[in-house]
Amino acid sequence: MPDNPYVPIPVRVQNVRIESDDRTLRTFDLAFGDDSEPFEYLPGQFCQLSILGKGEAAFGIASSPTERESLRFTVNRVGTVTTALHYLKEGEELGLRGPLGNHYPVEKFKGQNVVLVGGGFAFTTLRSLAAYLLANRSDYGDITVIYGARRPGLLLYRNELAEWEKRGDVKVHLTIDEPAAGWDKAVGFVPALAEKVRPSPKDAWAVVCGPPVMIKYTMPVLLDLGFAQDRIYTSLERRMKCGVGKCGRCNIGPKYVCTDGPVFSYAELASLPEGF
Amino acid sequence: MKAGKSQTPSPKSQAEQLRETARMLLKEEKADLVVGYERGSSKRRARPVVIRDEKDVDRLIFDNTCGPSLVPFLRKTLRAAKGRDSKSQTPNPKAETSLRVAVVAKGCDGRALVQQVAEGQLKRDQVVIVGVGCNGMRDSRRASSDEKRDASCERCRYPNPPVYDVFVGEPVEVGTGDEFAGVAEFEKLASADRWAWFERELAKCIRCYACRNACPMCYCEECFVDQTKPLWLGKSAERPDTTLFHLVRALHTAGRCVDCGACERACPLGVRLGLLNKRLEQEVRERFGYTAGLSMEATPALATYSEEDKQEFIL
Amino acid sequence: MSSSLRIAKPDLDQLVSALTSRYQLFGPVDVDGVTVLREVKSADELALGAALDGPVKAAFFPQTETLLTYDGTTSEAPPGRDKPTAVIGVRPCDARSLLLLDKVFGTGKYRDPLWQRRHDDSLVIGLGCSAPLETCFCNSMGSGPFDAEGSDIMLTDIGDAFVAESCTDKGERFLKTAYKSQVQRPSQADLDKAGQARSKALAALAPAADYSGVKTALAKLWESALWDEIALGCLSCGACAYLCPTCHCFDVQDETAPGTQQGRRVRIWDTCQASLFTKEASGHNPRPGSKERMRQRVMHKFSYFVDNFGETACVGCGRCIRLCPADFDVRQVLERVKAEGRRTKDEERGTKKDVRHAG
Amino acid sequence: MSDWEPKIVAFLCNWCSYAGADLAGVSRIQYPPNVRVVRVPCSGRVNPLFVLKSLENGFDGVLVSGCHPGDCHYISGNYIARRKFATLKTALEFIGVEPGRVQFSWVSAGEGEKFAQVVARVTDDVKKLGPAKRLVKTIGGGQ
Repeated sequence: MPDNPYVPIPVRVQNVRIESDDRTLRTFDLAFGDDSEPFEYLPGQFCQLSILGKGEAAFGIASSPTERESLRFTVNRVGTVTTALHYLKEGEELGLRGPLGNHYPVEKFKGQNVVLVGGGFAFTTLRSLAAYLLANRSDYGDITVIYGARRPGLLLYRNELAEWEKRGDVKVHLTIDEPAAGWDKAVGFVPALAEKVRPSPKDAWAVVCGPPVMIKYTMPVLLDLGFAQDRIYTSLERRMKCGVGKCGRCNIGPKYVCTDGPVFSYAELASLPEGF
Repeated sequence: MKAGKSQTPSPKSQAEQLRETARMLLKEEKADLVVGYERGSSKRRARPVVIRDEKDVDRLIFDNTCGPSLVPFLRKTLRAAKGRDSKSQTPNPKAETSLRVAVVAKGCDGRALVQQVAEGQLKRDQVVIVGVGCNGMRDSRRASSDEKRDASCERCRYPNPPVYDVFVGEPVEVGTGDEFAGVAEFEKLASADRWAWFERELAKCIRCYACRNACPMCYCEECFVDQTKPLWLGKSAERPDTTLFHLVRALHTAGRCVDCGACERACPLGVRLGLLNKRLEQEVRERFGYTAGLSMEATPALATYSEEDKQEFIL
Repeated sequence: MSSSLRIAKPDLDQLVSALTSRYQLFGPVDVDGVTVLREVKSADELALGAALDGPVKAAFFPQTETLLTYDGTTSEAPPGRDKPTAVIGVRPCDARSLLLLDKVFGTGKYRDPLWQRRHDDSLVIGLGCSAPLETCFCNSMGSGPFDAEGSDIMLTDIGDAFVAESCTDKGERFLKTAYKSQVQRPSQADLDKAGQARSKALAALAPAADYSGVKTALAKLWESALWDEIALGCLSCGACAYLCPTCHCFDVQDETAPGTQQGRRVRIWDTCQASLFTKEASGHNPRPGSKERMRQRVMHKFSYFVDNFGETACVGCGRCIRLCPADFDVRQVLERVKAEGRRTKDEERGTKKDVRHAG
Repeated sequence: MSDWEPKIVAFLCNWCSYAGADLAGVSRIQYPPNVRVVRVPCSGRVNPLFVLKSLENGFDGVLVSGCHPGDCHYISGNYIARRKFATLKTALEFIGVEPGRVQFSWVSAGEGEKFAQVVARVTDDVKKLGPAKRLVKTIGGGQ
């Protein structure tokens, strides 16, 4: 970060593609410009993407630090800033502030098994984590991905998921909410799939990202399976402005999602009043 | 009671009568709650209070410190009684409540209640209007004298509520003179000087929206300044954003404002907001023959029209 | 070593011009009976002694402040300062508030460059509070009407003059350079008068309340009906937050000149009492009602801030009571929190006893 | 300032005034080019905020034009608008915005000539007033 944490660095859209069949999600690969140095980061961190004149919004980094060439973000079109982002074309410039926040404890995961549970378009930082773990495959034990969306067309990074399925060293379990033509995998909600997959808690860590309702129902499943509270991690979202712990709106109890989070363990959240 | 005024046993004070009335309303179950005033953080201030129990009735007061309009608090109380919409966790404005609330109403507040009913915001049978005659509120700015009254009280011509269920104390004699004299005086200034006056006043505004939130007639579910798509107004506390906010608020309350002065009283920085509202009240009365808060049946002036309306200003 | 001197009131302008030559000076100014903090150039603009209605934070954290300016896709941080900032004539409660804000903006992983630009090398000249108001409770917040914490120099009004005392090295250096030759030392009578002013002020304050149990009590009151109840007496406006000397939450907005790509990104004071504060673009709002927002305000000041910075984010200035349109009284809230805390504690003790009996 | 030309925004109702402007155009009636037209369904659609926002964004004048009384496509939109405009005009002039900055007219679909006259009149009035200053928001560097 530069001396002034409010001033974004310029980045350029290297590649943009429509991510979901309803066109509400777009994935951007951003390249650092001539005036901006690539920065170090770890899976779970986020950035503020900035369209001057429209504002800023926070997005988890979907790329892995092992992918040096660019930064990836997937943007759901909901408000003013995300709409402006959706209008960006290849080669256009935007601003970026980051990396912000903490990250998944990948050091702790070393030599251990990791279970990734994701739902919908909150899969972004899980993709970062999965790519990171796979790039450093020998450092980690079993890797299990449990991921679901409403429809096949709403699953993020479908090509990559297919590649992972082909690799022998990662177990991928996908599900959609309701049966769909051409879908031969699981049908049902993510917590139910997790219950069926029954990942072992032994020497394992779980990372859960998804809509609040999915998290709410997945947590008990993992706890029942025997995952300890401090071995389950999740990433939170709150309305943010500054991203650097000053503007005061993303707090959950005394913790700021932007600087103390966005990654929290279940144990930490359980001790916070607004945690769930 | 001033000494020597009367040797006979002093009649019950307005506050005592008010407490008796409140006690009776609660006891006879004519009201579930009483919204009134209690003594506040100093002897010069009163704060809204919700009395639920006969034993708390003695907290009620009424004097020249009871400035805030109780209507927003009445609305909040009714809203809270409606409970929350389980899904959005926000109060559901469409839900029904059988709660009957007695509300202490000086003249202006009584008019505000009438206007609320006229605008379909309040059901008449949901409120028990406890009317009180009002001699005006002490100047809410830092004036030490109790003699000086708020600007809206000085020009008030409705010290008694036009509609009430119970009246406590004696009606107050209606003031005479031109209530728009202050407006006329201001209009003698040249256009540029009027602009300078408003610029200076609105430079004090910090956009806290106390005026809006204290106003009995500002009840929009979402105020235009809170809308973000589009974002109508910059959020800075600089002009002209502040000016536009106050202008639009004045326009939106034109023909509905009862000149209770709650906005000016609420303003922590003493912005004199009432003058523009008063001018629009005058315009609406003279042009459309409508005065807010007098009839529960009449359609508010800006929600209707007459084919005969003057149109001398239209090319 | 602290030094004191006597400044006759007609000579105050000398102090002010010494200040303005080195600093951008802010002080209390009367605007139609309301006292706000404004930039001042001469002593006769000052309304010394009046309780400041506007907060002193405005000098260091203005309500609207440019974070950056932009043209198209290039942006630029605002230019640095010309002079450091000084404030004069602020009450000790206000002076102390700056220390609390400095914890937020001046410490942590990220420092706030805009705050630092104004706050670094600043000079705070407090004015002992000889007339506490009914709404004042600085003594309940661990301070007092002549508390020097946060002031570099403290003035005491002794009628025809001020006694000026340096409270920090910075204050000492300033007084030395500003009054090189014509220093007038206060006489014993002056010092006695200053002492009297102090005791008079202390006597005027209500006895200090003990709020030490508030934080512990709050921890158990998350789901309490208390919040519903007290929220009923609140209009959910921003007066308290904007006028609070320690409230520091802000919004960030881009403002573009119509028809151009030039504009500025500004930060603007914000209030946790507004529903928009936490409302997300999707429409979801984690704090949907005034109950949740009121709870956030109280928790932030009296619990979270303590967790993060070791102090309560309240200096007892009483603005939020005095200037509240609904006369909402935070002291009453704290008393109720204490009472609720005692009640739940008793209940717990009761339950434990029951358990023991049952066992 | 002699080469200064005012920028004026005109909110024209779809059914009468816009058609009137159109007629002025096809009839090749000359009128000042200072007006930028915003077509609205009805003069009743014109929220006073549109007018204020136009001034804030730097227009020197605003014209709102609808159907003649009795001719409103929506029966009464222009009658309601007439009340709103009367209050708006009063409010603006009371706070010291120069009379003439904001004007109103009724122009029917057949009144191409009148539309041109109205625009000429408004342009002339605004020219005499000079560039708008009051209510205009300038985005400066701030503090």
